[in-house]
Amino acid sequence: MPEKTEKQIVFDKVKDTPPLAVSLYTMDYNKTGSWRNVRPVIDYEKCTGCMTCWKFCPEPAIDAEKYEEDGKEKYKPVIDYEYCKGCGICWVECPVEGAIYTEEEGE
Amino acid sequence: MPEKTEKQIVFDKVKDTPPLAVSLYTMDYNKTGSWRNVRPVIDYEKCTGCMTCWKFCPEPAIDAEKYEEDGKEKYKPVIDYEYCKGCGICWVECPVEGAIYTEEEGE
Amino acid sequence: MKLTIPEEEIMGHGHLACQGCGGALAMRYTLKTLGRNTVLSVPACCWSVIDGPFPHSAVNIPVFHTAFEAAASTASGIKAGFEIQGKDVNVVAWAGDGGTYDIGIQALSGAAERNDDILYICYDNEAYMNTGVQRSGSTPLKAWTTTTPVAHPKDRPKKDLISIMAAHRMPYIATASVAYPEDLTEKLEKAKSIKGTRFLLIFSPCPPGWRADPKNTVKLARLAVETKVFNLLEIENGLDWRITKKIRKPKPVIEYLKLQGRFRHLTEDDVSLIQENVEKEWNILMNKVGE
Amino acid sequence: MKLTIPEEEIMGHGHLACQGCGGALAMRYTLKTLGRNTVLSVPACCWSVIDGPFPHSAVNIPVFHTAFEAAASTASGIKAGFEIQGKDVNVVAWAGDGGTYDIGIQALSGAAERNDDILYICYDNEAYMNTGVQRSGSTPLKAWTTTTPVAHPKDRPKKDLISIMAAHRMPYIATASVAYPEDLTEKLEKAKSIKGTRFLLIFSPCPPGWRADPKNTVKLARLAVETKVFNLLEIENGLDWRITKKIRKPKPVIEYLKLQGRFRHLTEDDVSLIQENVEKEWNILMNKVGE
Amino acid sequence: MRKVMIGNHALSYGAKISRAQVIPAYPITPQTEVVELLSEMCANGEMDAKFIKVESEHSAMTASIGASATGARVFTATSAQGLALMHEVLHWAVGARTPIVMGNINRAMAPPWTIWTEQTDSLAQRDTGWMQLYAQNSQEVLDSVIQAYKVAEAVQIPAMVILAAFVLSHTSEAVELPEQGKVDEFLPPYEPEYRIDPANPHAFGGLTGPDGYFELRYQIQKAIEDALPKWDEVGAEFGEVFGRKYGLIETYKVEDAKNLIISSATLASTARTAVDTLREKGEKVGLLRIRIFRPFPSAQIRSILSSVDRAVVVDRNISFGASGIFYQEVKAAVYNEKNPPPIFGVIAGIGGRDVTKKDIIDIYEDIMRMDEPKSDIIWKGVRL
Amino acid sequence: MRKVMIGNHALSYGAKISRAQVIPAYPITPQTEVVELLSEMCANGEMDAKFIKVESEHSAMTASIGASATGARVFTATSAQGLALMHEVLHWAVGARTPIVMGNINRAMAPPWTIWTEQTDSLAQRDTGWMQLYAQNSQEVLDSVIQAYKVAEAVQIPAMVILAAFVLSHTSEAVELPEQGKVDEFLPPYEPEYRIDPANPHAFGGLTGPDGYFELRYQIQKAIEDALPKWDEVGAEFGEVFGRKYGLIETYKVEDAKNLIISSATLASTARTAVDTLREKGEKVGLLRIRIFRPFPSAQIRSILSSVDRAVVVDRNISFGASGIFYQEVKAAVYNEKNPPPIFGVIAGIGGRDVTKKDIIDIYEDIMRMDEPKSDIIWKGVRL
Amino acid sequence: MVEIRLHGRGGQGTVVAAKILAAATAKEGKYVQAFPEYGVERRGAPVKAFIRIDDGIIYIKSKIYEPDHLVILEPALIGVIDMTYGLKEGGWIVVNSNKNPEEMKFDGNFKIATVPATKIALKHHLGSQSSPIVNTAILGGVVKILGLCKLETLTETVKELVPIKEDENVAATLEAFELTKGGE
Amino acid sequence: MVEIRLHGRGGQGTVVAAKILAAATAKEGKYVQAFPEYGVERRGAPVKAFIRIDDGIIYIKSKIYEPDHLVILEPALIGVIDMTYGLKEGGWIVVNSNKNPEEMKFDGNFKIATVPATKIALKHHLGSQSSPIVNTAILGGVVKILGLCKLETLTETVKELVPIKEDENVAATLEAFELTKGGE
Ligand SMILES: Cc1ncc(C[n+]2csc(CCOP(=O)(O)OP(=O)(O)O)c2C)c(N)n1
Ligand SMILES: Cc1ncc(C[n+]2csc(CCOP(=O)(O)OP(=O)(O)O)c2C)c(N)n1
Ligand code: SF4
Ligand code: SF4
Ligand code: SF4
Ligand code: SF4
Ligand code: SF4
Ligand code: SF4
Ligand SMILES: [Mg+2]
Ligand SMILES: [Mg+2]
Repeated sequence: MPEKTEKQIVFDKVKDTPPLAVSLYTMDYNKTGSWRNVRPVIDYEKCTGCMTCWKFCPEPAIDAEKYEEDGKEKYKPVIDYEYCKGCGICWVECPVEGAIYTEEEGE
Repeated sequence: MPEKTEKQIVFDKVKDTPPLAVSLYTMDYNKTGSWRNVRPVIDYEKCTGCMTCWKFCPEPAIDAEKYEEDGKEKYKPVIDYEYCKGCGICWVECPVEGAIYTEEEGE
Repeated sequence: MKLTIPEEEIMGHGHLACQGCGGALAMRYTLKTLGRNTVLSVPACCWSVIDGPFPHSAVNIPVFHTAFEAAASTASGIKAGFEIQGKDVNVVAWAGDGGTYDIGIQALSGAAERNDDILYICYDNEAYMNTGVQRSGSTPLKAWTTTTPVAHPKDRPKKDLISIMAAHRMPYIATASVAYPEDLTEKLEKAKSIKGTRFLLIFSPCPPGWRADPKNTVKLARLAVETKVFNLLEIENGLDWRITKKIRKPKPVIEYLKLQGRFRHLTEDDVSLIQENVEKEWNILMNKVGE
Repeated sequence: MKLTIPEEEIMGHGHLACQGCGGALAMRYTLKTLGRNTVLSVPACCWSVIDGPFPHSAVNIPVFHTAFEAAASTASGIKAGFEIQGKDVNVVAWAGDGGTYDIGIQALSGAAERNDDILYICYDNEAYMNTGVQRSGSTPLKAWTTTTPVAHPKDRPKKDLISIMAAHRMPYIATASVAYPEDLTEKLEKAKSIKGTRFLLIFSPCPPGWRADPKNTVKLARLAVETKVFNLLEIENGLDWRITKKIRKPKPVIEYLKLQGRFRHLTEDDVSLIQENVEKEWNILMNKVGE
Repeated sequence: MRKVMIGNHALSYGAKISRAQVIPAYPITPQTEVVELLSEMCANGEMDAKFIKVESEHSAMTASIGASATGARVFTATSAQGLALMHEVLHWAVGARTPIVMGNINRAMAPPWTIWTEQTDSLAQRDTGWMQLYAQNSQEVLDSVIQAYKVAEAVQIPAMVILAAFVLSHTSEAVELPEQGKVDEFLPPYEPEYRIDPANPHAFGGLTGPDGYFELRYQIQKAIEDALPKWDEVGAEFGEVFGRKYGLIETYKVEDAKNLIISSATLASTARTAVDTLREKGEKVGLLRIRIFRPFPSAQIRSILSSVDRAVVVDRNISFGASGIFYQEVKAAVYNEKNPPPIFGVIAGIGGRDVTKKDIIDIYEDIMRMDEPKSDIIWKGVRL
Repeated sequence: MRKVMIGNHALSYGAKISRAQVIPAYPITPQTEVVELLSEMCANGEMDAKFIKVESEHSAMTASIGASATGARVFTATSAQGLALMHEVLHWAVGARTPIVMGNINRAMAPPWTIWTEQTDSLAQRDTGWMQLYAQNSQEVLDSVIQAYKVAEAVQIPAMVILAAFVLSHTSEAVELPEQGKVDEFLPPYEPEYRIDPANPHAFGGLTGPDGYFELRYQIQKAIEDALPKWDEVGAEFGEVFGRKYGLIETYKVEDAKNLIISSATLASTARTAVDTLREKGEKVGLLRIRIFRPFPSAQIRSILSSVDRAVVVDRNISFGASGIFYQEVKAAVYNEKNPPPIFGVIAGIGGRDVTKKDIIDIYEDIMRMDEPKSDIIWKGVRL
Repeated sequence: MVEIRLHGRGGQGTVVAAKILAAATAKEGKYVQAFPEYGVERRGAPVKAFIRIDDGIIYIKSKIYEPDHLVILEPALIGVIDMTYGLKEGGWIVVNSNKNPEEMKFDGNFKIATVPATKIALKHHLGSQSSPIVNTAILGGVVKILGLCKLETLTETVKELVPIKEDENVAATLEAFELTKGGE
Repeated sequence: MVEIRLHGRGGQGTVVAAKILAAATAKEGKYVQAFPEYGVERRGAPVKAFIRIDDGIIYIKSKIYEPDHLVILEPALIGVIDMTYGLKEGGWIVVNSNKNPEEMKFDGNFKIATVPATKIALKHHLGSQSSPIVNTAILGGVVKILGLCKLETLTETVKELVPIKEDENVAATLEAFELTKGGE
């Protein structure tokens, strides 16, 4: 399995470079949260856990957190701001008014 | 219009050769009658002048000779043995039994 | 509650797709469904970039980057290589519309004619996006692109690739949309279970290319279906056509068009023409579906 | 008596086609009908040889020999060149089935998508003949070729190119046969009168490639129609299908097959299978024709 | 008129002002701006030309050939993968003697995917018979398109105008746009001896046996040899009309030079600044920029090299299993001279790795410390 | 076992005995017999291989690359137009480090259409990174396929085995078929370090910036340099096992030679008979046949040339605007030597024009009468 | 020769800013180069552009490693990416900010100027609320501070080179010229 | 070295004849080359093939211009094309004919042998009436006259290399060996 890494890997020397361009690491180093202009925030008071936001996030930057409630398995959406690009799909697609609201990223 | 020639043209010198491979002559030099094993012969006694043979000759090696009869324009098929390859289509397609018969080309 | 699509994320984050990329969503769903015993043959397209720079990759399954025109033939080769070594792997050609409708159609047509055992997926964003929005055979009538400027927008309709593929009598063909992941998942499952050449077209909006707001990606994909601009189908053996998402009350196309800058220049007449075409194509389709 | 096809011979004799070449016949008819204000874009195929060696040519109209895969695109370029110089000329791409079904399909598909104003004619002899009889996408099911040896004859049906082209919604598509020159002439006339991309498929038996007697070329072409192995059609705008030669009492396919060495190895079961396919395809066609 | 534009647009304006009539083209980074601007100008009527939006570069080139064979003036542009995809039909354009002018943006070849500059894509076409011109700035790009048509149509051999990806293609510089009227005078309409014409029918390119082919190829070689003086003539005439003179090669401070740096394109441009600095340090160094690579200006290079003690060729390209390509060709050209100087070959800047003035100075100084060229490749900039 | 076969079938048997596993191929004259026999052998079970009947050479090569990347042993074959159509993806096979072995039948490029022999088709691929081997007879063809796999897989660079159209491809000669068991020992199964494998997922060939590309290319160059000794080693080992020894170059009567004829492939074979005749006339002449053209055996050629007074390279190919390609490369390789001999360059046999023993003798005698090489090309056989 | 580096985000018009400035100085007879740090430009992702200005032909064709000055269109990136690398000592940093120059913190010995470019752009409806296009505004500040060309030449060039809203852009440039702080 | 040229028509098996003869002599330890005059082979059209036989490796790879002997499979071509060009003086012409050698006329000083190959081929049902395949028959005559290998070696090779009707072909070869006239 490919390795995760916090920094973009650039091989310093020929001898460290593989003989052909094969990937050895994930893209996790690339914190695309910095691309975000607008930040989605989930209001768990309103959220019904329908997971529509999770379903449609292209990054994926929403985790489906499993938990149990009343003996039933349930899911809760948790936005990963390290990667959320702020596209806005989740707040457009969320069926519950106000369950996701937005904040400007700023200076 | 391209020139007819009795001999295959091969340019003897660079200076005679055009700057690119353009055709300047027809293929008439290529007497494909020599390819023929079997020779079709039209029996004009039987031939009705329907011109089916002319229609289907792939060379073309059957000429449609126009003539007038009873004030009407008619056609007569004439095989050009210089080019007839002896494929046999004409005698297979001729609708009149015996209007085209065959002879072996031989030693 | 049960999740309506597979839970496991095989595609990782940190990838280089734009905000709201439909093509990224399409990949996410595809990998979820096909699983890890899958390899991708990817020609030049946005996904050559999205996946990330050497030595990184976002997808966590083998990706073989190949020449623009060679998604299908490379996949055929990969499959043959696995077969002769006795390995059973899902071999997927993953290409954009340019790599499918235009420069890659020959290799695709060849693979389909031979019925090579590959799944060909085209994520369709209706233009050459990776090179900055030029027209492709998939670009719809009247749309703006950088090579179909507003002074002379696209004068040809979108190529009817599905009918072209159907004429190849492939065992399985389907269309899908990133707005309907459950439908897509089902079709992928089905495609996976069939041997021979299978073809899947995934409608995947591209915010920068369509001059659309990234937040509307799923909305646009849904509107395309709801307006019958893009229909969700399944075709078996090129002959049995079936609609998998029936639209009872289609919305007017303008609802779909007005959210996209690439259609900003349209006149009312243009819109009517497009609406008429949609009706016409729907009737043609109904004929094939036999309804 | 009036001749049933144009009298003037534009194609000259002395050409290098084999005895009884269907492709030569096809060219003869085509030039008769299109006349001298015509140019041909010819990719690699038997006709690259038939026309004769430099500095000779058998056809007496301009022929531009081009790369195997480039009949259509070269024709598009020629047409554009004439147009910008204000010249009105019939520009014809003239290709074999290999150059059309296989290696040339991309350029053809591209031209059709753009609706470039060219007439594309494929003389179909169902294999790569110029290189000595290898299978093409057009080779029929179970046929022998040197790359589909008797131990393993062609395992795929003939590609349904006509439906593929129809899906391109070209203004005009037709099939024709060297056994029906009057029908062919009519279709050529019609094609000539239409603007945009037009496609014509001419069934053209090849005696050496089919292991058939040269004298049976026209007979075989006729039998293909009479057995419904090859149907004479016309399609307008990809949608209106019409049969131009109705066969009331079709003959059994065996009459067609038995005259050809390439089918010599067929078992009775094979023949039944082929017969069944013919019926099946006929029904599919009837569906399209709307009968 | 002076206009700040990227190198790619200089190419487009070059085609426009040369009155290109047919433009079959296909997009590829980093060439897209060339075709976008041209398709815009065709759409809005600024150009009287037919733009064919082909489905691949292969079709771009074959459509170009077809159009050119009718006597139309044809332009296209591409890069790297696109150029390589045309390879078969690049040979075709030469054999068919169609004087197409094509822009190529030098980008390194995949895999791995990359879009940055390197010359291997175009140099790998060196055996197709296309003329090749490596430009060093946007002005030269535009001027060269005009000159390329003039030379290409005179000798009936197609020509490529080549520019470095990004370094030139996407760099904005001020460019003087020549007057249309003057260009029309300089470059009259194209009138070929043989063209596709129903009134005068020929078959083009029919089967040719061993008894005819050789003479046709010989003529291609002669034609491209004729192009050698032609490039200089046309470049001089251009200078007279438009005030900017060009030649097969360009030299800088070679008159009294003992040592020579040889390079091409933007590398040569940067090297010029290195020469200045080295001269300041007291080095007797000069610069030879090879502008036209095909036909190869052997005689010109020989004459410059005859008076120096050593030379170094800096290549942004590689022929695997051999060496840098300019290096190889320069050596071959000079080989049979009496006492030719040792020539060193450096490969630098592969895949768009930047080559700075300091890099060139380092290269020069390293070479001066060596006794003789010990290997066919001296690497510069690779992280060993 | 000894069998009379055409050169094309020697290629097919070479692939068979090397246990090629995937064969994507497309027919073209004069290569068709290669694929016909292979498809026959795949169909009747003589070979355990998958034959993919692709729709073009472009797909033949991309399917080859895909299959090779999974770790399968891959063979294909083509000629001229087909090879040229692969050009983009020939670069690909090298960048992807897929050790495909391909047969190429040297045929002259169109237009005009022609099918006769000339080496420009394959030599125009000299900058793609493929190894190239020019064979002189059918036995060498078969033997070379086996050796090519061994070298290619060791260095992970694809290789072409090249033969002259008709002169070799369609000429029947007696060929010794090696024993399968011995070949299996000589050439063990292919086991690459990286392969497409879902159990160990990698992306192959992803976007690489200027900070990574150079080092990857450097490694390709190093790998192909490693192939130089490897070809000699493998050729020697082959000699031990099968009794026929091969090397990068082959020499004939060079020990005491004052003058040298340099050529390749079947031309070199014919030249050998010319050397015998010239020796009888008292000429101190030797022959150097270049067998491996990529990687170019510069050191080997230098060492032979160091002891002669003059040399002539006979090329059956041309790089328009330059010269014969072997000529160019030989000169470049020898350039920096002390007092290298004058080298003359002759172009002959273009487009399949026959080159006889007498032609070679004439060439030699003409060259001996000249003072020095006055031009880059001396034409032989063109009808001026 | 003056060398300048610009930092912004994909979608903000950073590359166009460089081109406008180059074109404006060229109008006054300078030789110029303007080029992007070419890579994958994605909306929202960090981008760079470069300018060279000189009195004679610029032969150097390599990148700029040690710019004389810095222009920051997107202050949100400060801290996220290293912005001042290579910047020559004593060089100017012209940054889009509502703050006073003294409030901006950069490691190193640089002169700082601030331009409230976002505020100005929003006021003139350039771009959207969430992604304002600040390039023409910031240039007003750049010219004020670095004085590379006359203000009229700049506004003239802005008019020619922006695709839409010429007047609003010119107004933004002029307003920015006024509101720029630093260098007094 | 012996060099032979064969003349026939496309479809008659001329090239195969050359290959069989080469293979047969190779079996007896000779080095051989057999090759067609490559061009466009069409059924019915004239074709040529060539053979070289020697005791050592044959390095020469050019065509044969001055053959030692000639083999004519298709007598109908005599007069239509020039057959004897380049043929060495005193060389044999082995021609398919029912006539006696004396009746055959060729300009030049050659030795002539005739083989009734067509008749023999027809008798053994090799090929069709209108295009009999005469190659295996004529070889019987060639070996009789030129003695390049043993008759058994030839028939063995014929058996191996003809695709169908092995026995009929062998019988034709044997019969031709008997019926060949000339060289007694
Ligand atoms: C032979 C070749 N031509 C052109 C290109 C440039 N190119 C790369 S991606 C691309 C467009 C891809 O369009 P599409 O397939 O629709 O995928 P998208 O980028 O829209 O995802 C182009 C033209 C290339 N890489 N190779
Ligand atoms: C790129 C390329 N590949 C292969 C060939 C060889 N080739 C020439 S003609 C031909 C077959 C043509 O078949 P088809 O188009 O059916 O025409 P036909 O010969 O049957 O008339 C082939 C494979 C070629 N000329 N160019
Ligand atoms: S879509 Fe809205 S309601 Fe549903 S889980 Fe997400 S935030 Fe909660
Ligand atoms: S804004 Fe977009 S990227 Fe961020 S969590 Fe929502 S859907 Fe995902
Ligand atoms: S036999 Fe064939 S070639 Fe001769 S005339 Fe009849 S149809 Fe024509
Ligand atoms: S087909 Fe028969 S009847 Fe008709 S014209 Fe010909 S020979 Fe006469
Ligand atoms: S350009 Fe479009 S398809 Fe490409 S990554 Fe961005 S959003 Fe996705
Ligand atoms: S091989 Fe077939 S198609 Fe080709 S010339 Fe002969 S008969 Fe015609
Ligand atoms: Mg796309
Ligand atoms: Mg065919």
